[in-house]
Amino acid sequence: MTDLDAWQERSRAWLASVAPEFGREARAGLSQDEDLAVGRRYMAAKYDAGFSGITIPVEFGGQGLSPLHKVLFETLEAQAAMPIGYFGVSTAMPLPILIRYCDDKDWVRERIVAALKGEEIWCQLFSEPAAGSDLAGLRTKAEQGGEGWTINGQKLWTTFAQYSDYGILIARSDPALPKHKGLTFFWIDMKAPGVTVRPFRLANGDIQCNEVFFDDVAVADSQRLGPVGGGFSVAMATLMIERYAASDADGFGPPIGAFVELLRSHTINGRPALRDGRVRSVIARNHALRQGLDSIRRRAMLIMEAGQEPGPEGALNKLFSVRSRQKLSELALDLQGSAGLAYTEGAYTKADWAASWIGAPTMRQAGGADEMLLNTIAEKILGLPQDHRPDKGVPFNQIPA
Amino acid sequence: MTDLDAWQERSRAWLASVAPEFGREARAGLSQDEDLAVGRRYMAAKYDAGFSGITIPVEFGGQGLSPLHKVLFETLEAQAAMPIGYFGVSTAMPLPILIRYCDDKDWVRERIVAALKGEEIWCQLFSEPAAGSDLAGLRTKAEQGGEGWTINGQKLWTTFAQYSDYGILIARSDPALPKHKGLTFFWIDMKAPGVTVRPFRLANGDIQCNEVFFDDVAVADSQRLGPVGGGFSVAMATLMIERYAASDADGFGPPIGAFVELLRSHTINGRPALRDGRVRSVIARNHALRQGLDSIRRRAMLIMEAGQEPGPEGALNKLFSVRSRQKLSELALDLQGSAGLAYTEGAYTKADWAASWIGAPTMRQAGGADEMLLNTIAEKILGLPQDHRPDKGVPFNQIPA
Amino acid sequence: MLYDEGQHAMAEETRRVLAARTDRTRLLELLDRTGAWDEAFWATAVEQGWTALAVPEEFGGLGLGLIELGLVAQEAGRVVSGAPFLTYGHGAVCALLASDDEDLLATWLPRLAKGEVKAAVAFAEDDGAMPAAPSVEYRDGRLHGTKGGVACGLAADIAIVSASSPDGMVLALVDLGQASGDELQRRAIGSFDNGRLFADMTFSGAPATVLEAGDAAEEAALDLQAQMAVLTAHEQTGGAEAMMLAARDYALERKAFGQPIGAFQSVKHRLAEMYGLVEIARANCIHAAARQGEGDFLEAAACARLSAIEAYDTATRDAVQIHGGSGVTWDGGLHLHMRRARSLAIELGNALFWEDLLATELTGEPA
Amino acid sequence: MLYDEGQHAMAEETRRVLAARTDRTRLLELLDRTGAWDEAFWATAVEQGWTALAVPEEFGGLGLGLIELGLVAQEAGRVVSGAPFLTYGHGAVCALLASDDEDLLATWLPRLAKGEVKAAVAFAEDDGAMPAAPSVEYRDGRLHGTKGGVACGLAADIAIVSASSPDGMVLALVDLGQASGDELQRRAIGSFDNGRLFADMTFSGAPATVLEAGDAAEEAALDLQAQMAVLTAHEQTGGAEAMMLAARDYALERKAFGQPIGAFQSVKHRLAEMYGLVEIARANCIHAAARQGEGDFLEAAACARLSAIEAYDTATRDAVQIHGGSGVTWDGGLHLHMRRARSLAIELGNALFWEDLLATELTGEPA
Repeated sequence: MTDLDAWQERSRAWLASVAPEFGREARAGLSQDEDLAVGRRYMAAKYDAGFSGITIPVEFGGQGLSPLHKVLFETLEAQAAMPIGYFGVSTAMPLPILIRYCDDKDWVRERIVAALKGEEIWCQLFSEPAAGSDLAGLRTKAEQGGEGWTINGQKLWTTFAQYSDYGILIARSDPALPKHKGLTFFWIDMKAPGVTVRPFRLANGDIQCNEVFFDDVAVADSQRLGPVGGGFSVAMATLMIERYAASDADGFGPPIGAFVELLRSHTINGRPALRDGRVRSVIARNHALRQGLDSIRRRAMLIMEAGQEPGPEGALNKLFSVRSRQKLSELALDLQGSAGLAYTEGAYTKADWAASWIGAPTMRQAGGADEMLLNTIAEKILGLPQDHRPDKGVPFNQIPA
Repeated sequence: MTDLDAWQERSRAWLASVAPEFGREARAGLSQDEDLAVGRRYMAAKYDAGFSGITIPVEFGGQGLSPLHKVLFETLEAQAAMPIGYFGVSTAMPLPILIRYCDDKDWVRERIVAALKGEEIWCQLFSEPAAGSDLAGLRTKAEQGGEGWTINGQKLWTTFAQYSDYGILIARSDPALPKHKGLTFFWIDMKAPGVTVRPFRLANGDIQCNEVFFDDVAVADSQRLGPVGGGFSVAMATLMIERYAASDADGFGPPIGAFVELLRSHTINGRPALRDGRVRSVIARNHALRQGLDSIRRRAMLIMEAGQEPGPEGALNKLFSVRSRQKLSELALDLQGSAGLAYTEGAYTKADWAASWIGAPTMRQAGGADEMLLNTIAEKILGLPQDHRPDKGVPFNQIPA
Repeated sequence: MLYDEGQHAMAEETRRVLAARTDRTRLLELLDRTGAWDEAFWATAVEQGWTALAVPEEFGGLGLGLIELGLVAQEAGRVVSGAPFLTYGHGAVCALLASDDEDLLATWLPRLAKGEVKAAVAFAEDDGAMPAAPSVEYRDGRLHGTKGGVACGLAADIAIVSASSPDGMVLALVDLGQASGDELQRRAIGSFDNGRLFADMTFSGAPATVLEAGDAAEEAALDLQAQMAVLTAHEQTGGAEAMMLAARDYALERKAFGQPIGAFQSVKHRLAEMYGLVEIARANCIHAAARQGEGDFLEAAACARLSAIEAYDTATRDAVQIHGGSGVTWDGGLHLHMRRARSLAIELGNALFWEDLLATELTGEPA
Repeated sequence: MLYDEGQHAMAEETRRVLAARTDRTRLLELLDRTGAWDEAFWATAVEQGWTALAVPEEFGGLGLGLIELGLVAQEAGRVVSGAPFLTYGHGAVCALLASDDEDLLATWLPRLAKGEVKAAVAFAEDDGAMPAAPSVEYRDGRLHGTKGGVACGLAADIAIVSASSPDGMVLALVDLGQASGDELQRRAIGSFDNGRLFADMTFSGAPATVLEAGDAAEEAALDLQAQMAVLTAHEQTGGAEAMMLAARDYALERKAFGQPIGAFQSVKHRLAEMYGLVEIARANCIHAAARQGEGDFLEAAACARLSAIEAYDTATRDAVQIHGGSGVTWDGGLHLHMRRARSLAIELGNALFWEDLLATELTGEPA
């Protein structure tokens, strides 16, 4: 562990050194555009310091280190509340996909370095109005003709598309095949003619998600990623990366310690809140749950360090942690009395109970809804049968809408 | 309400007068056979006093009164813990079915009077090893030939079959029809040749349930109830009666007041248990739940009194009350410390926490498992689609076992 | 208790009127502003006479009670409408009726009945929903101290305030319009549910009239808190039912894997559980409204409040979940219910307050 | 912490041996008797050296610790086997090791290691799992008073007892075989899980040897309670996993409406939730076992205990429900787990005890 310990120390030291410039306090009160600009400067500084693209090979501009190095740095980075939100999708999924499926390696390296430095941003064009949990149901069309492809259709839930230079996209290239077949993967220039991006607002007030319209958008065949009709497995690989990237035993809400500190000065019907059995039960049970999730994560890291595949129990984190966050946040608001009524849009979900509460339902959808996760556990881990799926094996254009 | 008030007063007075002879204290320590004998004497006394067969027409030996009279009497009777368990199935479902479907009215009257007096006992032969929630999947065969029918097969979960003189039975008369069709209803002489009854023990130690085997049992066509192939709707009518009969906001476990009294002398980590926030929460929430169920029941009674059909929310009682009973009983054991370890087989579930705890899972199955009740609410009340049923419309003998 | 025909008709009519006059866009806009309220609702409430429902006839009211007000509250909850004035106006009516000062009654009740006056009720402080010894003090006809998070606080014309005095707790009425800027400060709370008009109210010598003092004040305060809680429970139940039905409709319409998502048992059972919570809350609400003035009213009110909090919280959480991505967009508007479920759960004492109150009623033991 | 190869092999072997030697009929028979225990399990435990696992080598043990004992406990829990002597024997070992009396250690540890001596640990009284001032008193070398519901109480040869004395709390060892019938009475408790050998133990002057006194006794008592709780948590986790897998297998096999009931989402999701609870409990158990002797051991033990109680309770409740009617027959035997889940939840301090203990560790505030 000495190498990793040294890495962790180095990470901690660097993050501490840049915290005054990029940390939460430095950004308080900024508009989203101003905050993004700070974020771009942070990404450039991180690149220069050698903490960008930790698992990306050196020849593509990364550090060529292990997933463990990545987890260690990113845990500290999250604790330090650095402005990385805008680049999370951009640097997580599209880059490994490009490396694997794109032939022009020089171009790929250019893109990766630009993305890691925060100069360019990538988005991920997956979900559609009629295809959320059921990704294979998507309708955006890719028609082949002449030199390349023409894209028509609509994507939804595209995070930070409004700031994106490029995107990776999955589209239906053959509607006559059953729905899991007939999908193909591309990269897209988001500034190309025919691409329209419309940001919309989420329940918590954030403007991060977009509708993206494709109106006869021309795409070269060289922009295709993977074989024609092979898009579903590319997308699945991408989503698996996403699921494991989202691992925080607090569900990206405040930790139990913050709950304890919040209540230290409060009373419940005249008695100190921390002496109330209900509060003690909530503290103890949520702590035990999160400790368990944390032990699972630490064990997985040890297993990865030993060069083996971690167990399937890693899939539990998002499901259990976000539900815990949701109810704990509700209670934290309730217990504060009138102070619990206050709300500041855009507050940090790991430090602000109202932001954590109102954002929790979105987290329960992102990267797989609870119901999908439960199905996956039941089917993939416990070996239970698939649900009834009337659309199985039916050509896509014959499924009743 | 004066007529009903008078009825309630009269019921209360009579029950109080016979409590010393038949009540819980009088029966403490009796074996099941001895207890049954006391029960038969109680039934005879109740018949003589005019409280038997409250909703059964006078011409069949009943009182010809309203469902409201019945509910009022039975609520008091349950509170008084009279020995009625052995006769619950016997007098609830089979008697109305006989009245409706059996042609020999004199014989029916004889049977009803004998059942009401506790001289004869009826059982209900529905469930089978391969047909629990899915009643229509049953396999016991009724083959027509000559004057009557021949029954072969096996029933399971038949309550008090070991004491029964007669039973009502549903069997498959035509396996070539889809599974809901092809069922026919009969009454059976439980002492007939070829009927074998094997009692088995439940998790709580009780011996109430039986396997019943039919080995070439001859049944006259006059014993048929309802048309050939019309058995499913007869069974459904029977089960609906059962569902509404099982209505107690405490789920037939101890009331909240008993929980409060139990804890009055206990401490939790040195503090009076009733001052602990967790205990207070449990008391308050379970009370609120049960008060709600009780209000629903009282409203339904008022509606019935006004001659109208009560709302569908009556279906909630068993689901919510038994779950509440189950968890509350677990907690009651836990909170008693070492006293919570004691157990007496056969104790009364409304007065004994261990008996209530260990019997709760059986109650969650009886008269419709939780999952079936939830499905019924979702489909019948909320209008949601049926689950996928691969067996729908398929001839019974072509469904893969 | 069964609703009679008149009550049924009133509920129908209220629902019809509110459905016609409620505009989600307008409600969404309110979230971004402080100090603004659902004026269309309030105008409707005044026009329909809802403000007069529970005021005695001699003071220009209709002389009805919690049952009728509860019906209106339930319909208001259903459309997440409802400036908070109806509930708190009723609180003020109760507080006034608890006093026997005919002048005061004659001054304020007719104006409350006509909706000319909007009221707030300020009991809560940092130390709880109903502190027995408020930090706000009443001395020589004036109030001193701060009440936090007062609903309606930004728009109310009068406030009913609990305060400590040499005679024990008092319930005092403040004519907010008569107090000078030095005597009264209202600080807006930027909230997740701004239409509730939350404000911290600081009294620096604002003139006040005592309605009740000592034990009578404590009793009156508890009774009017319970009455307001029963109205709020109706509002929560209406909201919960709306969420359940929205999720049901979505589950019938939205398809995944080739069938409506309502055919999946996880969705079906979630909805069936919601139905159960809504009906239990409703039964408790109706019962509580019918027990107004009886010895078990407090207990019945606590049952209504607890089951309504649970129903609304669970229904919003689960309905949003069933809606998938479209449950979390701004324009989809489900967060209107999410926010309202939270603000109503905090106003009037949180679940722990009512658990303790009910447990005390049932066990005789204080917390 | 990752199990090493030796530990993995040990778990496998333990599972194999227990699967071969556990007989459900025998376990069911135990329910109808008091004073009898799972003798085949105990003989196996002695033969396999499980009793010696955590005893220091100098006293004839293997010098291993909670990790290895936990592995055995988990496998014992899986088959609802396990006379309670393993857990409480370890408690006695810990108590002895906390003293520095070499004679005592030399007298008892080798016999505990060989399984010649069965131990009970008697802390609980009416007033809680670990009363700070026990009602049982230690005076002039003898004990007076009653401990209620002592697991192993009917068969133990020695007991570790907490008692009050002029020097504060003491941990005392009683050689039960040496006490006369006047000095010691064991009253069998007819229980729902008779194989745990519950007894009320009344001491009327039974001779006892003090192992620790005062603060050291309180610390030692808490540490050994935590160690036993970690073993019990392993046992509970094993039981929970067995229930989950039984329900999974049943769901794959049992058909309703033309398909395996495991194809219905209500069943699938229930099982997936159970899986989660089991894995979280397991992770906490492994972590706690690895933290033995560290400053955060008590906290880790509480986490393990709480999540294991929840996992076993939920898994039995839900597995029985998934089994439908066959879950509630005597012969089906699922009630063995139901009963064991309850007895293990009550022994060693219920969930509320551990919640409070953990909350105190995390907040610094007592209950």
